[in-house]
Amino acid sequence: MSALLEVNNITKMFPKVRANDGVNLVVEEGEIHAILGENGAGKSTLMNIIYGLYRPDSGELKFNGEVLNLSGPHEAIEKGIGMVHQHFMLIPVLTVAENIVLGAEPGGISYNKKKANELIREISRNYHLEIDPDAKVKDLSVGLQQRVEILKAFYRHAKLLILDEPTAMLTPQETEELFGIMRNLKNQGISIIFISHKLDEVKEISDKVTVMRRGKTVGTLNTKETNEQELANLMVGREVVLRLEKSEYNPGDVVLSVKDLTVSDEQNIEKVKNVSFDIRSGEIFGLAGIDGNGQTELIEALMGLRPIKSGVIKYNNNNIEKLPTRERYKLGISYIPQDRQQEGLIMKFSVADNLILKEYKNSQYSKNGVIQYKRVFENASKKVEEFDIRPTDYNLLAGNLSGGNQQKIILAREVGSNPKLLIAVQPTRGMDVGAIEYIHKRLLQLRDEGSAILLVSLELEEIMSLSDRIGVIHNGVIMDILDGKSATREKIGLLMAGSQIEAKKVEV
Amino acid sequence: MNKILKSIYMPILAVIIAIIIGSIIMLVTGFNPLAAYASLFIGAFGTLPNIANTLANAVPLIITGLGVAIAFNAGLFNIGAEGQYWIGAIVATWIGYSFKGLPWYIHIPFALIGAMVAAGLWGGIVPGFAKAYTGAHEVITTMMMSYVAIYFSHYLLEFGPMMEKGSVPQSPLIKDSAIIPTILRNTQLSYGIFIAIAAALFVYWLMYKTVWGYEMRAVGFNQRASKYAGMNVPLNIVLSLSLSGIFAGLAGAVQILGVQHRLYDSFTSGYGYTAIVVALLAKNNPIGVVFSALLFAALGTGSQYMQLNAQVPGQLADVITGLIIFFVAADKIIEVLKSMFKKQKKEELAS
Amino acid sequence: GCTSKTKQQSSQPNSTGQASKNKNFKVGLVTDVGGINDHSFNQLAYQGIEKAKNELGVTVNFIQSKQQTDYVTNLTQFAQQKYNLVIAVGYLMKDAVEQVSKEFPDTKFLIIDSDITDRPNVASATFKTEQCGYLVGVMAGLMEKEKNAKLNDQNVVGVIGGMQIPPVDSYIAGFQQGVKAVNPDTKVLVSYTGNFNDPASGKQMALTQISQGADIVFGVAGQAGDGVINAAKEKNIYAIGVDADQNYMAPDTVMTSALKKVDTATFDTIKSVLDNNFKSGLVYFDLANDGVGYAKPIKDVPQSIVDKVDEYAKQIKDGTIKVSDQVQK
Amino acid sequence: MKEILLNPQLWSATLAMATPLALPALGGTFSERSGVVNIAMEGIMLIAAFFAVLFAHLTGSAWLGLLGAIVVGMIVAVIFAWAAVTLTADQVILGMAINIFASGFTAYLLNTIFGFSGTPTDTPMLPNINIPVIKNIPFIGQILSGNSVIVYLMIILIFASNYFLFHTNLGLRIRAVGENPEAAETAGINVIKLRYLGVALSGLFSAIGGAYLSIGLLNSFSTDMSSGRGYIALAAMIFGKWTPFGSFGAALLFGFATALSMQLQNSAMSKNIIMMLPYILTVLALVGVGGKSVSPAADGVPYTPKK
Ligand SMILES: Nc1ncnc2c1ncn2[C@@H]1O[C@H](COP(=O)(O)OP(=O)(O)OP(=O)(O)O)[C@@H](O)[C@H]1O
Ligand SMILES: Nc1ncnc2c1ncn2[C@@H]1O[C@H](COP(=O)(O)OP(=O)(O)OP(=O)(O)O)[C@@H](O)[C@H]1O
Ligand SMILES: [Mg+2]
Ligand SMILES: [Mg+2]
Repeated sequence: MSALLEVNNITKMFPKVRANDGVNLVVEEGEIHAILGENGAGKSTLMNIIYGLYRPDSGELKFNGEVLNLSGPHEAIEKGIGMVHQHFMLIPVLTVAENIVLGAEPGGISYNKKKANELIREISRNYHLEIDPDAKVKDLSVGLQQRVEILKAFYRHAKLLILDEPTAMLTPQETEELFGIMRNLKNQGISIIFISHKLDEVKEISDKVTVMRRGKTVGTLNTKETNEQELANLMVGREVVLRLEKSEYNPGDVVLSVKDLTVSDEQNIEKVKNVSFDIRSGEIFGLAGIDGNGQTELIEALMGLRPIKSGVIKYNNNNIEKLPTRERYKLGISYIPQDRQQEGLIMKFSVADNLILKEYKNSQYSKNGVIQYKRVFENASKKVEEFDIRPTDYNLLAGNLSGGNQQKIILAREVGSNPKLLIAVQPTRGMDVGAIEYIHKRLLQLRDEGSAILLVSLELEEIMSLSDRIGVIHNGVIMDILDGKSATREKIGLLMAGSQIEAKKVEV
Repeated sequence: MNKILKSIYMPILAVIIAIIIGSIIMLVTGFNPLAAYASLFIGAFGTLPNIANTLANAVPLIITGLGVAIAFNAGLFNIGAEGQYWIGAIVATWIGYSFKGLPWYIHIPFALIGAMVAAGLWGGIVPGFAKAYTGAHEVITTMMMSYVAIYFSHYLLEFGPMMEKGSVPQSPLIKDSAIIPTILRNTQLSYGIFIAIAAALFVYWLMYKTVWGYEMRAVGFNQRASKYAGMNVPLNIVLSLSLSGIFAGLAGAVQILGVQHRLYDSFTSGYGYTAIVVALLAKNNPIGVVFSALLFAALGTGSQYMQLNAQVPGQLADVITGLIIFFVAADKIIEVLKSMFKKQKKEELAS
Repeated sequence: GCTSKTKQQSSQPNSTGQASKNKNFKVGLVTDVGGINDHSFNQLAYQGIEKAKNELGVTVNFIQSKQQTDYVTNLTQFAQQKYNLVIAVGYLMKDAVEQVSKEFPDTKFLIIDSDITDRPNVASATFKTEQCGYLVGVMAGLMEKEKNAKLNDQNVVGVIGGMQIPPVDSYIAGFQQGVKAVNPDTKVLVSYTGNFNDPASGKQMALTQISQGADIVFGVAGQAGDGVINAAKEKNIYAIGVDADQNYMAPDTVMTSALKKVDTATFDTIKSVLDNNFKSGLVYFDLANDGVGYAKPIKDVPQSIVDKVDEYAKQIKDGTIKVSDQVQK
Repeated sequence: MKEILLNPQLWSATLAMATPLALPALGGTFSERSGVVNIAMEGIMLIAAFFAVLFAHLTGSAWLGLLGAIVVGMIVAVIFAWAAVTLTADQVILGMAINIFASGFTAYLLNTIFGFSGTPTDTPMLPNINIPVIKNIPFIGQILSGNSVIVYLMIILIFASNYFLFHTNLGLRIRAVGENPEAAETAGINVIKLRYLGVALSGLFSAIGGAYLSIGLLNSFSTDMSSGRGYIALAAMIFGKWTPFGSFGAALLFGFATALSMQLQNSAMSKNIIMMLPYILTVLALVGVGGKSVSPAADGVPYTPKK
């Protein structure tokens, strides 16, 4: 095998940060090369340099032995470099086909829709990535959007495929499918750079692992010769606790009781059908399911963000289904929404302002309608320290923090207010192991203090390691509620896929 | 510190570039740019009365600019402040002349508040509710309502209910008790300037220190997250468009009570449109609005004086004004020039 | 002949004491927001002061106001700089002139289209444009009875105003009365464009009236009136110009124009101040003193009609006919 | 009422008044689809209106006048694009600045070049076109035939624009750039170039609209003769949801209301109340039709390519 890509001593400065600091990397032909590193270690920056989106300050790239001097992504694409970005680079109002062929459309002046759709069907057949070319991207689930991103790279015949955290939003099944594709590609001699925060995935799929820390490459290992603990420690620079210690399950009174809840979406299609479950204080109730099976509608209904069709929602034995969202917050409910940038934060507000996004009207922070900024800042400096939000300057705009730190703002706000009920949707999405460790610790702590927690996650691993009970949702119906200790990955997986009978068999 | 310095010297350099281009135009067209700029400056700031007139011209721009800035802060483009200004002016005039025997401390606030309420409803009811509940774009509704307001004023004045008996389409003079007195004789500067400054401070306080401002800004930046945080998004849209109208209406009222003392029949005041630039140039910061309004007012008074004393035609004054605004907005040109200059220097060194 | 003589005079400043004295005589003109290109009174006032510069050798200067609040400031600037006569164009400046003239009693002011009477240093030029409107109305009414290629057999004429304001409505009122006086059955269509600066809407307004049968249209709408004339030309009917003789715009179409001699008024007032016989208060410009009138009609208008019009003019001059300035609804 | 609706002039005035709105609205569609809010269309129309007359007068050909107007209009548009796209300046401020500039500049040139009596009366006009068969159909012929050549050009341009924007590769790219410039760049598209293109097209269409006013409908220029059409076109474009047909529809609605208010002038109602009609009708239609107008996601947001 020979080196397809050589990264020599690349340095990239951003105002205030040295994002890449003398990075070296060699990717061989036909290998899957994983990159690991904490949030902000410089992985995406490096990939963007390879893809021609950023110009390095110094250092050199070699591709196929030839020095690359990229002036933009179009040149990288020409050379055969493809990239699936960490944050989707899709245009929601355009169709799948339009998104995929954009910039390299088939045909002459006119957009040849037939040809484009044909080409896409062909690729999606070849790689077993089913997709409707005429669907609008905005109507697709995240998983399918991810698929579009990958198809975009295939369409351009990449010889080197960069996948920047492609699995962060995939279900286990989808991840498995993706791995199948990756192996297939590898067999065809295509090289893949794979970025993930999930050590098990790295272990499963990659041939080599390069670990980055603070803009530097710390080392490259053969995957076979290492283990998850070693990788985690290398990446964080300290001993990381991968297995969580969980205290005894000690449930109290019912805090949230949902009965026969039915919710429709904007098109008046029932997305949640007659759902019932209870959550008690001191318990974590995990809701497992494939994305798009009614989780969003269920949660939004619980929070008063979406009208319900029928059913009852009781909180501490009081009906709350008619209460506006704010009133529900006032009762001591907290909520970590799925999309931190669109739903959880005002990106152009400061960290301090974001930390009071739900409580600014409370007497604690405002008097006669005037916000008491002294208290707001006191709260901010306390939370910044307690939740280790970096940088510590709470006057910075939330948008200027990294995704991980943005998540910590939300966490500080929602967990820090000691809620009686916390609804957490994908609280660790895209976070590094160190950060996940911290968030999990906080959730367990909250449970031990007697809060009830509804944890919605697409990641089985997370659900299984945290939950005391697990509800599995499929097509708007709770298929079953399992005991957290005895539930197996296999069984949950089958329920998620909608197969109750198969699941029963596993039990026996 | 460096940032502050940069935020000052960039616009100044940009103005200088505009001045140079303006000079070229004047030289080509046969005018003396030195004399022209000198009189532009003297006209704006040269004498006490001129300063007073500049301040007086700034008053309606500050207050209308605040109105536009409030809407921008809430993520809404109120392009119809002009019409809200007219509604305010109409109501203030009506209250000003139809109530007799009120003491000034009742009459003036009465007129101001009446104007604000009417203009607030004008901006809030149709554009606000339409936006909040049907999604009708506020650029269309505010613009259309603005034309309606202007024709409404024509209707009132041109042989309509507000026309003064006699032959000219203008309203009666407001009563003395409704007049905001002039500060400096022979100028148009009234105590309205204090209302303008107080308004700026108030809006700053409102937008940055109160829960209402917090909510409006949150909704302006991200409606979805605001909804998720439990805020009433439609209410905030109505509220901010109303508030925007309230200030535009206040501007109309202050102008009537402090300067015009009656309503004239005219096609536009132009303040509503200039206010958009005033607000944007101030990056929608209420305090910044005061300064960018002053810039525009100075250009206005200065260019009148420039016509008189440098014989530069009024239209050329508009050309210069346009250029100055253009380059103040495009102040990155300084960086472009700097890098060009550096490059050249490097090349010189190399050769 | 007279013109060339005075020109010579002013070009030789040393030849007489008169010219150099006049050179120190300063006249300032403040336009209203319509500006100097308004094809209307601002422009005519400007032409008046230009004429005074050329013929009387006086020094002239002008400012175009950008907004209403500029009026006081601009008038004050001239007064402070010791201009002998300051001319304010338009009734919108009434309050401003009243205020400034009080502060500067030594400066003389002339305001066009207004009625300030109580100031010793202010003259108000008032134009009886209903009279010239009446005459062109008479001409239109009589033409309707004619038969020629441009005239249809419907008895309809139209008038298009800019805004519903007195200087416009007086023309319209006179026109209505003039038409009715000679041809009571004629339908007079009255429309307004709502502005003075949009010739496109002026044209469509005229086309609308033409579609309703009008074959003579009278535009009283500043620049918007350009569109009226254009429409008349396109549809091969007649137009009537306003303020100045607008025949040059469409020689076969503009059959006459109603004249409002603002230029004469300003020129005469400058002269009167120079000659020390400035008269304050209302100064009427009417048919009697040739302050208003109508432009020489084109040859499509038979001499008999012109004679008839002149007869009416005489009756107005001697007071037999009184023309109202109120538009009939 | 029936009489009014059956008057062909109502409908030809509708078309005539819609044209100078539809053209800049179409231009604005291109500019905003590429992500640039172009308020300068008002000023570009005015400048183009002036230069159309100037070139038509100088060359004696209305067609060269139109061409000159287009060239000048596009130059102004490109200057705007340079400041808005390359220098990432605030697009609305720039637009307003250009409008102030245009108003003064054209008035100044009008005076210095032509003097106070206005532009020459022998300035050639663009021709009106009679359509052979249609012109003989009663009523319809009076409306659809005999309009200015620009009216027909506009109709062609609407179809062409719709095709270009929604059925060509370049159109797809322009839309992509206005929705998500970063995504477009990662797909290998040159965002800056396409934004220049979008703005230049808005200059082109606005310029044709301006020329229509001065040498299509008339043969003269007068100060501020665009009288706010660039702004109303902006509203029409939004009403039309940033599509060529929608923009045209909104312009027609507005043109119809204007034409109707002209016809109604002879009623007893106050003229000023009648003149509110186009504006009130627009608001009512908008609220009645409902439906949000969702702007291109990156509309008005300057984009700095990564470095
Ligand atoms: N556009 C930018 N401007 C300024 N600084 C940046 C920019 N992009 C990245 N950085 C800086 O570079 C550092 C590296 O960021 P990068 O996105 O490469 O991290 P990462 O390793 O991909 O993290 P994650 O695992 O969270 O995706 C960040 O901490 C940040 O401070
Ligand atoms: N416009 C900007 N100006 C300054 N810094 C920026 C800007 N955009 C991004 N950054 C910096 O880029 C860094 C990385 O941003 P990004 O959203 O890629 O975070 P990330 O570390 O990749 O997070 P995540 O774990 O969610 O992927 C942040 O630390 C932020 O400070
Ligand atoms: Mg990253
Ligand atoms: Mg007839």
